[in-house]
Amino acid sequence: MKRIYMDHSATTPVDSLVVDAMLPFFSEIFGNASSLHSFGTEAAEALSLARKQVADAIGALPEEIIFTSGGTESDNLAIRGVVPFNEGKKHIITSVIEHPAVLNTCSFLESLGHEVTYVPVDVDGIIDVKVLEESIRKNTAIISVMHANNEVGTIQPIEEISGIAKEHNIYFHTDAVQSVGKIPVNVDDLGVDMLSISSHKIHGPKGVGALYVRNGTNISPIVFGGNHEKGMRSGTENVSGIVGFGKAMELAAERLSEDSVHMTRMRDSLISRVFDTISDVRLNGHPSKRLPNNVNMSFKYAEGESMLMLLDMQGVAVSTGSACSSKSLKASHVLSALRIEDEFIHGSLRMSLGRENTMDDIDHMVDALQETITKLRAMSPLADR
Amino acid sequence: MKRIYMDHSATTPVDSLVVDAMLPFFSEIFGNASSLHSFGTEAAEALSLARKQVADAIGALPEEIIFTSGGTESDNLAIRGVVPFNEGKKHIITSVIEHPAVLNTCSFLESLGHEVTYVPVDVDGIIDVKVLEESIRKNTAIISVMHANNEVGTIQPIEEISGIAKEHNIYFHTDAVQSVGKIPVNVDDLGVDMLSISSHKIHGPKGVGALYVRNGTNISPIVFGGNHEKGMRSGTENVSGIVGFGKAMELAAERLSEDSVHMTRMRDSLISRVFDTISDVRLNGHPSKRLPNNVNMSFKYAEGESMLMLLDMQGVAVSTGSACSSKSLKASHVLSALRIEDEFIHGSLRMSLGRENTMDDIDHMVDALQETITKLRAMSPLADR
Amino acid sequence: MKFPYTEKVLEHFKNPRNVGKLENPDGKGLEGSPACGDMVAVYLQVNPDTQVIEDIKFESYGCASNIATASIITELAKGKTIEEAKKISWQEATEELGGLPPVKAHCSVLAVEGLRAAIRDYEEKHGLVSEQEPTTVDVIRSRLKHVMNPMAGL
Ligand SMILES: Cc1ncc(COP(=O)(O)O)c(C=O)c1O
Ligand SMILES: Cc1ncc(COP(=O)(O)O)c(C=O)c1O
Ligand code: FES
Ligand code: FES
Repeated sequence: MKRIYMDHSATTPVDSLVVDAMLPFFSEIFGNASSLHSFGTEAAEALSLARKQVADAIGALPEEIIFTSGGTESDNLAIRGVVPFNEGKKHIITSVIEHPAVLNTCSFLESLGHEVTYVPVDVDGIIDVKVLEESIRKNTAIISVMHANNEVGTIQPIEEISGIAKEHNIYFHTDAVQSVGKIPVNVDDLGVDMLSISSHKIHGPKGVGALYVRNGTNISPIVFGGNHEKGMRSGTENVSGIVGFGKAMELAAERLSEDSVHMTRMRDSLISRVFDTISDVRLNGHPSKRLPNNVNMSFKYAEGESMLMLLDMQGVAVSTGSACSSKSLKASHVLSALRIEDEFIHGSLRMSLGRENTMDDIDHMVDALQETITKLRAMSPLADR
Repeated sequence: MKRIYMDHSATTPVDSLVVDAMLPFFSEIFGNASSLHSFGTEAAEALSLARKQVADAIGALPEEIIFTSGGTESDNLAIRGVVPFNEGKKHIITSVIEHPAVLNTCSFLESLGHEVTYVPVDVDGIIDVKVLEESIRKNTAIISVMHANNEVGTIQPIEEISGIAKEHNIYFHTDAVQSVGKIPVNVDDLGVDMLSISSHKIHGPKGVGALYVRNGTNISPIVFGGNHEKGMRSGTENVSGIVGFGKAMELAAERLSEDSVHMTRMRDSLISRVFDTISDVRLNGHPSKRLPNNVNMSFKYAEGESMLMLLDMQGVAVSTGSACSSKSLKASHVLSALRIEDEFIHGSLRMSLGRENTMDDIDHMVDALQETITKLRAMSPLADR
Repeated sequence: MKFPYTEKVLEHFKNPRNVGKLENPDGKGLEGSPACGDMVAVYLQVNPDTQVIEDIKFESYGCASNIATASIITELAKGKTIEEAKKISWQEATEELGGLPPVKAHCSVLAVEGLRAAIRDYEEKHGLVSEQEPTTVDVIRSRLKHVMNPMAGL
């Protein structure tokens, strides 16, 4: 059976060029980058190159890149890192649709006595900028709003928000884990002070990521030890992982326009063909301010986990925001924040595309989806037949 | 030129069996272990196997293993993790010769108002157990003492210390980053509540490690997000890295007796031949309670960085505790704690062996060392000639 | 070979010029750096008529850049008069080597101080100065102050 992977927002296969770049760094160029001998300096040089690749891809300087163990740690570092430098400032602003890496970091800080404003979004998932601006206080330390949402793909007006933050002299962080490689991400154009990236979302290896920290932004570390990464992130550097991440960032930047055109074509074709062939369906998220690779749709009278599993049996991998599938039995906080009716949340599917998907995959997906929906609706007590 | 790597305490080459185990997990079995579809469940199964491999190697249960990004994070998690569960308990006991991952975590906690007792060691590097016991207070939350030291290889009486901790009902953590794969490490025999491991020190990939947490030990996380690792360590799991780590742990356990006999032979031969052929030399650390792969010696009238570089030019990679080479110009805190005279600290070299070293390498090392010391002493204003 | 050093530093480290002692030196200096514990000794042979340094040797107990900076200092000083040699600065020595890592700047200072100590010794022996300031740890520290904090590193 042909297997089709359409869950690129969860993770991506590592590009073969990335694997090739990594391979020498396991058993040949294996030194510890802190070591003084040539095994060490070879490793340190590889890190420098990767740092430049990452920096170049987002218009930053190499010294503004801190390597981390992934997007989650980057988000933690950005938000918790500014807190100690803002003793009196105990207020944080974020949005209701952030990734758990941001939301749970915020609740941790709440448990320590910080105050957090969670700004709402409209039905398409766009943050309410007016409310955001109004919630700024004298003691606001940081604003963190994601560039693009991982579930519905909605792209936020980051330039506008960063402008507001700058006006009020507040640090601004964006989680760009989902946007890198899909839409342009340039730290100056976006006007951000900090920006999170994760390697495994852009065809790089898992377990590595970066936080961009604009020169002059004061943060303190959240992991303590041998003072790697200029003291901002201790722990022996994951050289092979970072090398792969660097290569993946270089490829993401090089292929951005080609990839995004390709993904947009597949995305739009998938959406219109689903609308054409399946009834009682809706598109979740913004119709146009949307990642080129995100299709999030809801099907009435069909439940998410069942759809996902039937699709998987046909070789197609997708994800769902339904309560039945998540390990916590909690429906997606993002779909709820978009005020999508429960019955639609219950039948939501996210199909997230990648550069290796083809139009054939879209055909296959549409067929599989039709079969799945038909089968499930046939046994639903609710469907009008 | 033949290159000989004798800096295995810094990091190790990844074993080819480990690389083979990892390879399918980049581009074939690449799913996110949290995903429900088969790409995800395949990844989750791989994690389960690795968790079992790690647990088995140290006599633990799989559910007692938390995967982290490495030894540094494991140390941070162990010590900072118990603090929130011990509200009134603001006292920590550790030793003066711990790795910076422990020492700097402790200073961070001191900056938050915790109190830390740093127990001294004797001239061989063995912790003063009497002082340790006397420094226990009503509000002691945790004792953290490393199993074996990374610089001088001294092995601590962990069973004795853990017995004391148990008597006083205090959590006990040990950093076993250097001991795993070199001497037996069994969590029950050692009697520890928590134990840190790092993959890249045992021929596994960098950027992955584990914290063993005995069932019933309450800790809270230090990285927040999607509640991976049962909420104890958020962030998409580094599947390929963890698979490699699991394999490396399995190999370390399987090969323990063979490897340690081989390393002990090389170690003892290296030490005795250096003593036989070079004057004004001393062995640092304990003569017998010492890791099988650690040789730390000091040479009068020869400076560490110069030795290291001349050796590197002869293809041999080692490390030094001299102040001139470290990026901070600070001499080794471990050698200082052992009360070694400055002139010996200044000329210290650590030669740490690995399973792939051979007796030929030892021959080569001794020759290179003789040449190096002769050359440097010839230009020293201090050497008696 | 990929150290944080320039080719020239590595070359001088591998093949240091003017290593050794002079039997009956006209001037001799021994300096130590409290920053790292390294030491350098400099020996001078000076033409009493022209004040030209005709021969110079050094010994080093120190890091690679200590050896390289001492080596380059002897090359720079040889053939110069005492007055000219006094003006050789650590920046000049560093530049001559194509630069040093920031954390190693003090090595160059140490080499220059070694040379200057030898010159002071010569001047004192030959009645060219009236008093000599003893080189205490404090004096060295104050000299190093503009380069780094000797105790904490950079
Ligand atoms: C928007 C967003 N932020 C953060 C993360 C966390 O990144 P990582 O999986 O590398 O920890 C993810 C993905 O899981 C994400 O989609
Ligand atoms: C004793 C000890 N603990 C902790 C660490 C840190 O482990 P890692 O390099 O995986 O962060 C090391 C090695 O650097 C070590 O030797
Ligand atoms: S009926 Fe099974 S999770 Fe809802
Ligand atoms: S002279 Fe001490 S580090 Fe160079």
